[in-house]
Parts: sequence; C-alpha cells; structure tokens
Amino acid sequence: SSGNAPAEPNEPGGKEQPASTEPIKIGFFAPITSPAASADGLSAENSAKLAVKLINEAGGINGRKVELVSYDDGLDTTQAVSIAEKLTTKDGVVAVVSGSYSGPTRVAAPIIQNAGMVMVSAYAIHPDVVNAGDFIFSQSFPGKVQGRAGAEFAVKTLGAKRIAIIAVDLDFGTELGDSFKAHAEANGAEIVSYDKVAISDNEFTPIITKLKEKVKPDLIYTANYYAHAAEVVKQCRLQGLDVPILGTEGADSWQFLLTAGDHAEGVYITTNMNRDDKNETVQQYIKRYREEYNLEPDMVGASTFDAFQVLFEAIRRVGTDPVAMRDAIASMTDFYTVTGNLIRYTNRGEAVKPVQIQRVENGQFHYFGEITDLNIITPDE
Amino acid sequence: MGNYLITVAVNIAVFSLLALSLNIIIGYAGQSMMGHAAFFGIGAYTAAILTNKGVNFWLALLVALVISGTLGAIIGVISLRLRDDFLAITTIGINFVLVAMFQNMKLFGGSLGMAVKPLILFGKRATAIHFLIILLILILLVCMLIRKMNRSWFGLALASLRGDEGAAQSFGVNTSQYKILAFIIGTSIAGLTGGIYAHRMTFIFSSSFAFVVSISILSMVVVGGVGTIRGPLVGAILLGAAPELLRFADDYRMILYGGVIVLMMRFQPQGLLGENSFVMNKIEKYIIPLLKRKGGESNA
Amino acid sequence: MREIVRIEGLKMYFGGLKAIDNLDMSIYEHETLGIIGPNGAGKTTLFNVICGVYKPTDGKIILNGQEVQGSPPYEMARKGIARTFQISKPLYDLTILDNVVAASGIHEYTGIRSFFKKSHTKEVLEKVHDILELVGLSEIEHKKAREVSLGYLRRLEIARALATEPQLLMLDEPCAGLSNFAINEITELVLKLKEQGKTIVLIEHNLPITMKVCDRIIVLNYGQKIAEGTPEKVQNDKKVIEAYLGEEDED
Amino acid sequence: MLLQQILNGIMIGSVYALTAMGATLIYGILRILDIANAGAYVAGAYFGWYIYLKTENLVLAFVLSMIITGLIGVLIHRFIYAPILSKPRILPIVPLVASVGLFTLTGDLARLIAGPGTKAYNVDFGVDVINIGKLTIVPAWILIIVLTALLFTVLWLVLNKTKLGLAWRATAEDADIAKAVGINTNSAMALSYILGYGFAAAAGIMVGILYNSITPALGEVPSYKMLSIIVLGGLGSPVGTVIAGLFIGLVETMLSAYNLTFIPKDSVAFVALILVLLIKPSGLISKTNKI
Amino acid sequence: MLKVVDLEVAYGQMEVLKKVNLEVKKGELVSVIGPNGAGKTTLIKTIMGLKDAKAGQVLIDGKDVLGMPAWKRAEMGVGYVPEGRRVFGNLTVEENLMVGCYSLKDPKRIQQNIKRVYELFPRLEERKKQLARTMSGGEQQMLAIGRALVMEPRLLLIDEVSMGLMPIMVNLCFKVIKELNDQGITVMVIEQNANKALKISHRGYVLETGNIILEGTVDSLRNNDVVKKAYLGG
Ligand SMILES: Nc1ncnc2c1ncn2[C@@H]1O[C@H](COP(=O)(O)OP(=O)(O)OP(=O)(O)O)[C@@H](O)[C@H]1O
Ligand SMILES: Nc1ncnc2c1ncn2[C@@H]1O[C@H](COP(=O)(O)OP(=O)(O)OP(=O)(O)O)[C@@H](O)[C@H]1O
Ligand SMILES: [Mg+2]
Ligand SMILES: [Mg+2]
Repeated sequence: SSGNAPAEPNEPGGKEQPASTEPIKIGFFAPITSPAASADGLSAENSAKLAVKLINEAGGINGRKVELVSYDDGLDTTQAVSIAEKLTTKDGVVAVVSGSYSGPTRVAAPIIQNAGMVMVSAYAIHPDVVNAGDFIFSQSFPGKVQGRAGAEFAVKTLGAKRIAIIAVDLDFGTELGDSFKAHAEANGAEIVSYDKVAISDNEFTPIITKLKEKVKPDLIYTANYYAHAAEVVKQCRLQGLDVPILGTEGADSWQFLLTAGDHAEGVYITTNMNRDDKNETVQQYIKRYREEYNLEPDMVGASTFDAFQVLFEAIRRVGTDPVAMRDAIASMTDFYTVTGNLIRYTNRGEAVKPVQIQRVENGQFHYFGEITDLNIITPDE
Repeated sequence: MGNYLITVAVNIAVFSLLALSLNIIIGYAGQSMMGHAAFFGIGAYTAAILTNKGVNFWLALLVALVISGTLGAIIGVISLRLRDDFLAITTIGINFVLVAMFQNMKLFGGSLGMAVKPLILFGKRATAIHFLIILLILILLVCMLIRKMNRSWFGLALASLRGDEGAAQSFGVNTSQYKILAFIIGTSIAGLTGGIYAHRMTFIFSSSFAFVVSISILSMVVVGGVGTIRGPLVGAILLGAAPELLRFADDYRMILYGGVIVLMMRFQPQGLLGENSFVMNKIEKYIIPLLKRKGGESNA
Repeated sequence: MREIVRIEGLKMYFGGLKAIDNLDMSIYEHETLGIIGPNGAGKTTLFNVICGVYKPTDGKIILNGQEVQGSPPYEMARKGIARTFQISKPLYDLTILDNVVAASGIHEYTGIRSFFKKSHTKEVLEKVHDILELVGLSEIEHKKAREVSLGYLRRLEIARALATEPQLLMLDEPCAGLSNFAINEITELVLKLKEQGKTIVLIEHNLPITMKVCDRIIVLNYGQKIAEGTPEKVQNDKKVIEAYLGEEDED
Repeated sequence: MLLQQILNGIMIGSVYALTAMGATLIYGILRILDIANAGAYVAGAYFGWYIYLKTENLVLAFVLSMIITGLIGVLIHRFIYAPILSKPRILPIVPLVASVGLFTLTGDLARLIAGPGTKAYNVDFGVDVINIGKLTIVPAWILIIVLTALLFTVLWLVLNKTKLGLAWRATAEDADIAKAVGINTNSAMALSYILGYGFAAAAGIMVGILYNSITPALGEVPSYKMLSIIVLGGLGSPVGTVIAGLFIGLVETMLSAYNLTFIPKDSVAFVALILVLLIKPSGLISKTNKI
Repeated sequence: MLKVVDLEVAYGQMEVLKKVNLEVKKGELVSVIGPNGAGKTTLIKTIMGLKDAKAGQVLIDGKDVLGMPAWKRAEMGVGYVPEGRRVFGNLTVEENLMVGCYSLKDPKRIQQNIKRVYELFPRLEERKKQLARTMSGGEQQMLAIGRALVMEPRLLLIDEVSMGLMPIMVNLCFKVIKELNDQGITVMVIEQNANKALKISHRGYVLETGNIILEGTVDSLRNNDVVKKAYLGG
C-alpha cells in the first residue's frame, strides 16, 4: 500500500495509460557538485546514462524508450528531500534509482515510499535505507554481509589470527568494520586493534607505526574508501609492514590503483563486481563504459548500472504500475547482472548475491575467489 | 502549492529562522559567531532523543531551546575573553568539536546517524505543510520579537555594544551581560529550529550541522543584509532556494553559487537589502515617495 | 563641602611605567576641579581608573563613602560618574540623536527586562533634544556619527555624558579640536552646569578656559601631584611653569 | 616506537605548518581569514601536477605553479579583496564570506576542468624509504622539511629584514595613512598575495606528492584546519604557525599511537585551540602584534 | 608650490567644498582657519589624495595631481599630519617613525631623521618600544607630527597642530614649524588656535561652509573684524 501519501492529481504511474508510446521516465540522483565525493557521483551518473543508452539502443522496454531524469544532490540531505519530492510529484517518473551515499538516500527513501513508488538504491550502505518500506530495494548486499564475507575469507582462507582493523568513521566503515569484527571473532581470530579514522584525515603513519612495532597483526582489514585505503596500503608498505591487507568495495576503483601504485600488489578486496567474469553483460558494460567515458569502471558505477537493470527487468515483466513493479522486484530470482547473480531479495528488500574476492595483480583487480555460502551472504531478515 | 514547492518552502523557512537568529548575534550584537549550525544541531539531537524516548514533541522543543540556549550562554561567556577573530575561530572550533561528538557518540546515533520518530499531529503523521505552518508562525514571532527588540533599550544596548564597547560601558551598558544575552537568544532560536528540522527530516546526520552549514547561514545573513529583519529573510529565500533555482545551470551550479556570493560581497557588501544598498536606495528614491503620495502616510 | 570622591594612595602601573604614582586627592560637591599637567602625566589614566576602565594597581577610590575601586565602568556610570573620552568614541553607525538616546538610557540597561521597554519615548526624546540644543548638535541630529566632522564629535561626547544625568561630570579635553566660537559655547555650557550645582572635573590644555571655569586645580606630572590650589596659585607655581606652561607668551 | 612516532608527528606537523604558512601571511597582514587560500592550495596542486606531467621537472613544477597561483592571488586581491577592504567600516565577516565564495568556486572549477577523479604525481625519488637504525623516513618527508624551512626563512626575512613587513602592518591598520607616508599600498598588498598564494601552491603540490593524490576536495581539510593553526600560533606569526603546526601534529600522532582516541583526531586542533585560548586568550605565541 | 583651483568636493550628494581656490607659494607658511565642519579636513585630504574631488585642480609643483595616488604625492615630498592623530596603534613608536621614513632609501638618513625627532620630543625616545595606541593623546600627537617630519617633506600639510598638546608643547611645535619653514619647507597648516597660527604664518585663508570667504596677509586678517570676532576670541 502507498501509506498515507497525500493525494496528488498527477500521481505517477497510478493510472497506466494502455500501450503508451511515451518514454518511460526514471528518476535518478547522485552527488555531482559536492566536492566531497564527486568522483563516485560521476561514476554513478555515467553508468546511469550508459544503462539508459544501452536499453534504448536495444529498442527500449516493450517498445517504449527510457528517459533519465537526473539530479545532483550535492551530498546534502536537505536537497535530497527536495529532489525526492520533485521526482515523486512533478517529474512523472515511474521509479527512482539512488546513485548516492547513505545520507541522501536515507532521507529520500521514506518520501518515495510514501508516494508509493519504487526506489532501488545502488550502493548506499546504511542499514536503514530499506527499512523505509516495501518499495525500497537495495541493489547490492548490505554492509553486514560484506563484512562477514571479508572475515570469512580472512580467517578461513588467509588463516589470519591477529587482525587489525582500520575503518573510516562513517556508516560505511562502521557497518563493515563491526560486522567483520563480530564474524572474525566468532571464528576464533583476535581483533588486536580497531582504529577509526576520520574521513578528513589521510595520515595514518602513527597508526601504522603502532601496528608494526607494538600490535604486530598478521592481517590488516581496511574498511575505507579508495583514497584512505590507498594510503593505508602505501604507508604500510613504506613502513615495512608486509602483512596481507584486505580491503572492501570502497577500494574498488581505478583511483585506488593509481594512488597506491606498486604498493597495491597483492592487496585483496571484497566487492560485488568480478571484472574477470566471462559473462557477456559484465564484459559489455566494461567495454562500453571505457568507450563512452575513457575511464575505468568501478564498483559504484557497476552497482548503479545494475540498479537500472533491476528496474528495467521489472518493467519488462509487469509494466510501470508501481505496486506490480514492487512485487516483481521482490520476487526476482537468479537475475544475472554486472555485479553477479542476484539470487533473490529478502523480505526487507536487500539483495542476496555472492561476494567477490578480488586481488591486485599487475596493477589490476583480478578474480581470486567468491563467497557463496548462503549462511554468510544472506542478510538478516 | 505542490509538495515539492512546500518542501522547498520548508527548507527556506528553516534557513530563515537560522539566519534571523544568527543575525541577532552577528548583526545586532556584532559578535563574530561562525558556528551557528552547531546549535541548530544541538537542538535537533536534543529534541530527537527526547521524542524517541516518548517525550511530547512540544516539550522536547522547549528542552531543545533551553539546552542550546544554555550552551550558547557558555559561548557567550567564552566570548568575553576573546577578541573578534579569535572568537570567530573558536566558534568554528566548537562547531567541529560538536559535529565530531554527534558523529562519534552512541547517544547521537554515532556514525550511522539517528532516526527520529515521526511527528504525529492530531492523530496523523505530520507532513511538510504542517511543518511549514509551524515554521511560518515561528518566523512571524521571531520577526516581531526582533522588531520589538529594535525599539527597546535592549536593542539600543546591543547597538552600543556593537559600536564601541568602551563607550557603551561609559553610559551604563553591562556589555558582558548583553553579549551573553544575545548569544542565548540567537542560539536558543537555532536550537528550536533544529528540533523542528529533525522531525521534518525524520533522520539526522552530523553532516547536516557541519561548518559548511554555518557558512551558508552566514552567507544568507550577509547577502541579504546584516542588521535588518528583511535581509536574513531575503538571503534565506535566495540562497535557500538557490540549489533548486540553479538546477538549470546543472554542472555549473556551485560555481554560480560561489560566484554570486563573491560578486555580492564585492559590489554590495552591505547586502542586497542592507542599509544604503543599491536596492534600498532605489526603493527609497522611487518607491517610498510613491507610497507616500498614494497612501498619504507611512511609518518611518 | 561634601566630599564626593576621595582617592587614597592610588597607583596605576603599566608594567614598569608608573602612570599614576601614589596619588591622594578629593573631589568636592559642586566644585569645578581642573586637572592639568604635561602630556603623558597621567590625567586620562586617572579618569580611566576612577571610571573603572582600569583596575588600579593599588589604592582606594571612595565614592560617597563607599570603596569602589575595581568596579566595572558601567557600574561607575550608573553610580553617577560620567566621562567624555579624549579620543572620541562615537557609535559611528548610529545617528547623533540615537547616540545620545543610548546614553540617556543609563538606568534602563537591566538585562532581559530592557527588552520590554520602549526606548524612544516622548519624554526621552524631549530630554535628549534639550541636550542636543544645549551643546549645539540639534541641526545635525539625524546625521550618522560617521558623517560628522571632528568638532561635532567632541560635542557629542559632552552630550552623551550629560544625558546620563551624572552627579559627577568628568570632561577630558572637551575643547580640543573645537573652533574658537565653539570653545566659547562650551565654556558657557560648563559655567551653566556649574551654576546648576553640578560637580565637574575638567582636563583641559586650553589654559584660559581652565582658569576661567575652575575653582581649584590639581597639577599632575609623572603620575604625581606637583601642585594644587586656586587657578592663580597654580599658574604662578614654579614647577608648573617649568613642566607645563613654559615661559609666558607675548600675549 | 616513541622515536618513530615523534618523527611522524614532526612530519605531520610540518605539513600543517606548510599548509598554513600562506594563510598566516595574509591573516597577519590583512586580518582576513582567507579560506580561499585553501583554494589556492588546490589550484596550485593542479597547476603543479599538470606542469610536472608535461615536463617531468619537479622544480619547474613548483616554481611555475607558485608564480601562476601567486599572480592569480594578485588578481583576486586587486579585484575582490582590495575593493571590499577599502569600503569604510566594513564588517569583518564580509571578506570572510567572500573568501568562502571563492573557495567554493575554485573547488568546483577544479572539478569541472580536471574532472572529479584522482590525479597522481607519481614522483619517483629513486628510493622508497630511507632507514636509519630503526627509523623509517620517506623521501617526501625530507622534501617537506626542506620546503617548510625554506618558505619559513623567506617569510621571516621579508618580514624582519625588509621594509615590506612594516609596510604591510601599517597598511593593514590604516591604509589611508599608509598611503600618505608613501607606501604603495597596492603593490605592497599584491606582494603579500603573491607570497601568500604562492606558498599555498607549494604546500598543495607537496601534499599532492606526499599522498600521491590530488582531488578537487583537496582543500576541504586545510580550509579550516589552517585557521586553528594560525590562531593557535598567535596572530599570524610564522614562528607561531610552525610551533602550532608541530604541536598539533605531535598531539594527533600521540593520540592515535596510544589509542587515546576519545576525541576524534580531526577535532584535536580545535580542542587544543579552545583550551589554549581559554587559558591564554592571546594564543600560544603572545607577541601578538608582531607578524 | 601648491595651488588649488576651483576645487569641488562632495560626500555623496552633499557638497562640502565649493570652488575653493588657494595657493601656497614655495617657502611660504600658510594657515587655513575656519569653524567646525567648514571642510578644512576635507580640503587637506583632497590635497593629499585621500579623498576624490568632483571638479577642479590640485597642482603641486605646477603638476595636476588629482587622480595620482597618495603615495606618489608623498614621494613628491608631501608630508601629512592627519587630524585626530591616526598613528599606527599596533606598531611601536619607533616603528611608526620607521614607516614615516618609508620613501627614504638611505639608512643613515633614516637614523638621523629619527634621532632628530627624538631630540625634539624626548618623550618619544623614552617610549620607543611602547605600542602607539597606549600612548597618551598628546604623546600620539607628537608622534603624528614626528612621523611627518622624518620623511623630509618639501611641502608639509598639518591638520590641527595643537590638538591635545600641552601649552609648552604647543609653543614648541609652532616654533619648530616656523623653523622648518625658515629652512625652506613649505607649510600649510589648519589650526583652531588662530592666534598662534596666524602669528607664525605669512598668509592665511578663512574657510567657511566650503567657501574661502577671506584671504590675505596675516596682518590684514588679524585686523579684519570678522576674523577678530569669530577666531581671535574677540
Ligand atoms: N595601556 C597603557 N600601557 C602602557 N602605557 C600606558 C597605557 N596607558 C597610558 N600609558 C602611559 O601612561 C602615561 C599617562 O598617560 P595618560 O593618557 O594618562 O596621559 P595624559 O596625562 O592624559 O596625557 P595627555 O595630556 O597627552 O592626554 C603616558 O605616558 C602613556 O604613554
Ligand atoms: N565621511 C563623511 N561622510 C559624509 N559627510 C562627511 C564626512 N566627513 C565629513 N563630512 C561632512 O563634511 C563637512 C566638512 O567636514 P570636515 O571634516 O572637512 O570639516 P572640518 O572643517 O575639518 O571640521 P572640524 O574643525 O570639526 O574638524 C562636515 O559638514 C561633515 O559633516
Ligand atoms: Mg589625556
Ligand atoms: Mg577637521
């Protein structure tokens, strides 16, 4: 049901015009002008455009073209609220993709839910996003799952016993770090230190000196975005701390490789995209993204692209009626996208999909392994 | 009015209150307050924590007002010891430290932010329009308050203190007392606004109260016109709506925003509607005589 | 004659500098006391200490039998001591009128309560207009203090001091920067106030004026009293001539 | 470990001092809290990166970028700050708001022109690290120390051994009278901006090399952190800035080294600032009126 | 040396100087007197280049200097003692004097000139390390005069010499000005103490509400009834 949304005359998609040839509008927002994170915003926006372009090249959905209604949220929750209102009441979109971080996504979700419209969040990690209601889905697995998978890999595959965590002091680092810690400890490893670092900080030498000389871990887990992850890696190596380093999807970016340079060799990350996947969808996305933008695709872009795939698939199956779309997505199973096989959605709207382990070899991310154990990759329901 | 417009109006209304209240400290009392958003945040978190615990919304607002006002009083006391630019930076510092606390302490939801129990009014969940009404009433009240202040000895005390502390003391103004009072009034209104904002957003993050927000509030006051009532209102309307108004500029949005502020300061540092500004001079020259001729009387 | 202010063993040191050094003196009701002395003798500092701007290094200031040294300036003002500043301190952004109205509110600045009391009432304006008339500022009362020439700012100082209705009026070089004509006006004014029974302390380098209006003169040098007495007596004091007056001019 | 941590602290502190040096100069002279100086830092880092990309010559990158950024500073002063400051009795927050506008503008210009993604200097120093006993030193650190010392010396000489220092202070206090005693206030101020913005550019390049990464957001942290360092060090005194920078660097390091993260490292500078100001309202270095 | 032709100056809409004509010949000492608000300070500021004129000319050494920045005029040898002291309060006494020497190159001469000022006003030497803003009113006035003297001006503009000075010092200052003038420095002085000013001057002008209403030799002015009544204290 659509909650108690105010009755608006032009309630989107409410009355489906039969066999319309009008383009299908899909709303989208990402942080573009915000200085803080605009590289991710650009990846997301590029991929959104690419997704629309590719579907239109293929003739649209059921004969109807797709049109993107895209906004810049400036990484500002206040603006996100306005955008959500505009998308739901003025723009005539049938569904929304969030290509933004947790803050804007989190405040937009209840508004979109109340308007009875579907939103798929591409990569926001905040656990509360999907709690806004049954119309809100997360394209990727939640942070808890990724942290758990990381711990599983670190302890079981790499045999780590004494692990140091360095996590960014945001929802991203907290979600991943805490769940990693819990699962690693449950599996008998010891978390020998847990340092939170501010997003504004990029100097970790003091922490790393401490790790090297006092804590002496046998693995470092870094739950950071690419810039910080690169710094952790670089500074560890420069200080001569040569233990394995496990990163997260936050490091899944060409920018990580660029900044860390040679020091990145051998670093593992958990992420949702497998660049070595032979699957055609994956390779086509990578190829077309490079062609269109002359940039390397990353996890943020791939996740955004896939959020659109989920919507496209739903529309293809049931048309643009929001309730039907919601039900179609909720019941989707084994839907293969750039970020792997979407096994199913939980009742809270979180995706169940394998967690990829990638490793840096010769300056590129490559397939190293995959966590598919359903006990680990299924989010709490 | 569509929901979208109401939402934008709510944002503007929130900023109007913040700008009006900051103007009491900066424009009337002449104190360099650069961390106004921190008090906005204190109010927001206080009210949110309380209503989440089941306290009545209005009571929570009152407590938010009192707590932020109390903290404002502390800043006021600190301000007595510091010169102008030191005070500016100290308040920036307080903004950072408080945001760091919001970000780190479990009490404030830590880095995950804090969900706020939606406001129920008359048995129904409050929507944007309800908040707009509450905010508009408050704006009206605050404007009346400031107007009253300007005509009272209180206003004259602030003007004296702003003009020359030595002189003010020489005719009996306890400048310390009035500085502190100005801080209390300004910050408690900010706190009250924060409490409303939190319930409007139903979710608050530390970043909504960061230094950049203080700077945008400050910009509104200065762009509109310091030391007037109309100034902060117009500043809040223009800059508050700017993110939406400038959507046409797309990628150049922030550049336009920054550029407009720079140009404003360069050519109209007294603000758009400040005393002696281009617009006000034109109004005085053309519009006021017109009104006088037509209306017969006009208030000075 | 009643003693309004008594100063005992007053010292005001700035680091090693003794701006006032062990000064004893009194100010009596209804008198006009002149304070003169070389530049840097400590006259303005004495005013500042009496008015509470500086806390004295040592010594007592007794106002109407009460020790008041160290009280803040606003309290001293409320206790009835008004002063003008040697270097004018107008409220530049306010009009001349508002400057004086502000000063006339001396007993209204009661904190939050002052919020609820209107400032520009009829009575206040009447009173202020009288004062402006008295010091010759009526014509420019609506000008901002910033737009007014120095001479008028000096008069504004006096107007503000008068607006506080003090029992003791302390004028720091009221005639400096004034034209001859204006000086005469101010002299008249001081004489008039004197007639009304006001107690006045006057610092003034314009000797003819000082001699004309003062009943008694104290001469300071290096923070110490070097002479005291009637104008005639002081004028002929050797030390005063040497340090301050110089050899008599031709006229 | 302690020795290494002290070394780390000194390094971090030097970066802070270096970053704040340009703004210190401008603050010391004009009493403008010039947040736009952090914009110069970003611009300088990008200019330097581009020049280095094209020429592979690091010295050239530093020098050219400093000159270009410095000249931009002159224009900004000439067309924005100078007219603002020449207006009578302007509120002190007006230049500050203008500088915030400028900073917003530069950050987003950098994004539009260079793109939001990371750029890397990839400077090759020949060696990765230098080990002396148990101490590990990264070559970029040596460069930082040298650069900080160099800029500090230049600044100190200009302020103490030339008439310029005095002219600056006089102009800041009363520009009209300064003109009347024969100071060409325009060129004196222009020089202060060349130095202030040039220094910021050098700092931007240096930090870009150290972290091998520049983004449009590079100036965010310096934009406020430098303010606290300037004030902590007293009113725009270069000595004070260096001491305050080192102090903050060391405190931050020790806090992370010994797990004393009860306050976020980020706000250490401000907590220190507030504490110091409460105890000593004139800042760490209290010869406040001298630059 | 200095010639002001049909000078008009206004603050916004308000005309303050209306077609003022005035001349100070080389080697002359000229005083300008007038009531408060007459526009004396405005006149001197315009000559110095600190206030823009609306119309007219200011000629220094025959050259129209309107539009020329103040520092160039200072370099031409114009010294200025501003009204109300305006010393650099956050600089020490000595630094104030050093700033005064800004246009001089030779360090020896700078030392010499500063020394001369110290001899003139020993109080300044006593307090050379004191911040100017903590000096007493009269001390600041001495400093302002000293600051103009150290630069070896050829033309000296003084806005109110005697303000705040003790009688001994007033006499001294007038004596010094006279001496400087005797040494060949051209001086224009604005002064409220018309008696003293006219005594040392060659010629004088009376400025009232923006108009020169009288001019002439000192003797002619001193015997003028208007002047006698309004400025010489009757
Ligand atoms: N805050 C201060 N710090 C240091 N010295 C000071 C301070 N205030 C005043 N002085 C010094 O104390 C002495 C007395 O100053 P004061 O202003 O009282 O002199 P005055 O008698 O009023 O002189 P004038 O006639 O010139 O106004 C002066 O030498 C002055 O330099
Ligand atoms: N900044 C200003 N803005 C507007 N009007 C001004 C300004 N400065 C001066 N005036 C006006 O210009 C007129 C002349 O002022 P000026 O200061 O030149 O007088 P003055 O002859 O020097 O007087 P005084 O003897 O009092 O110093 C006065 O009427 C004054 O009100
Ligand atoms: Mg004095
Ligand atoms: Mg004058």
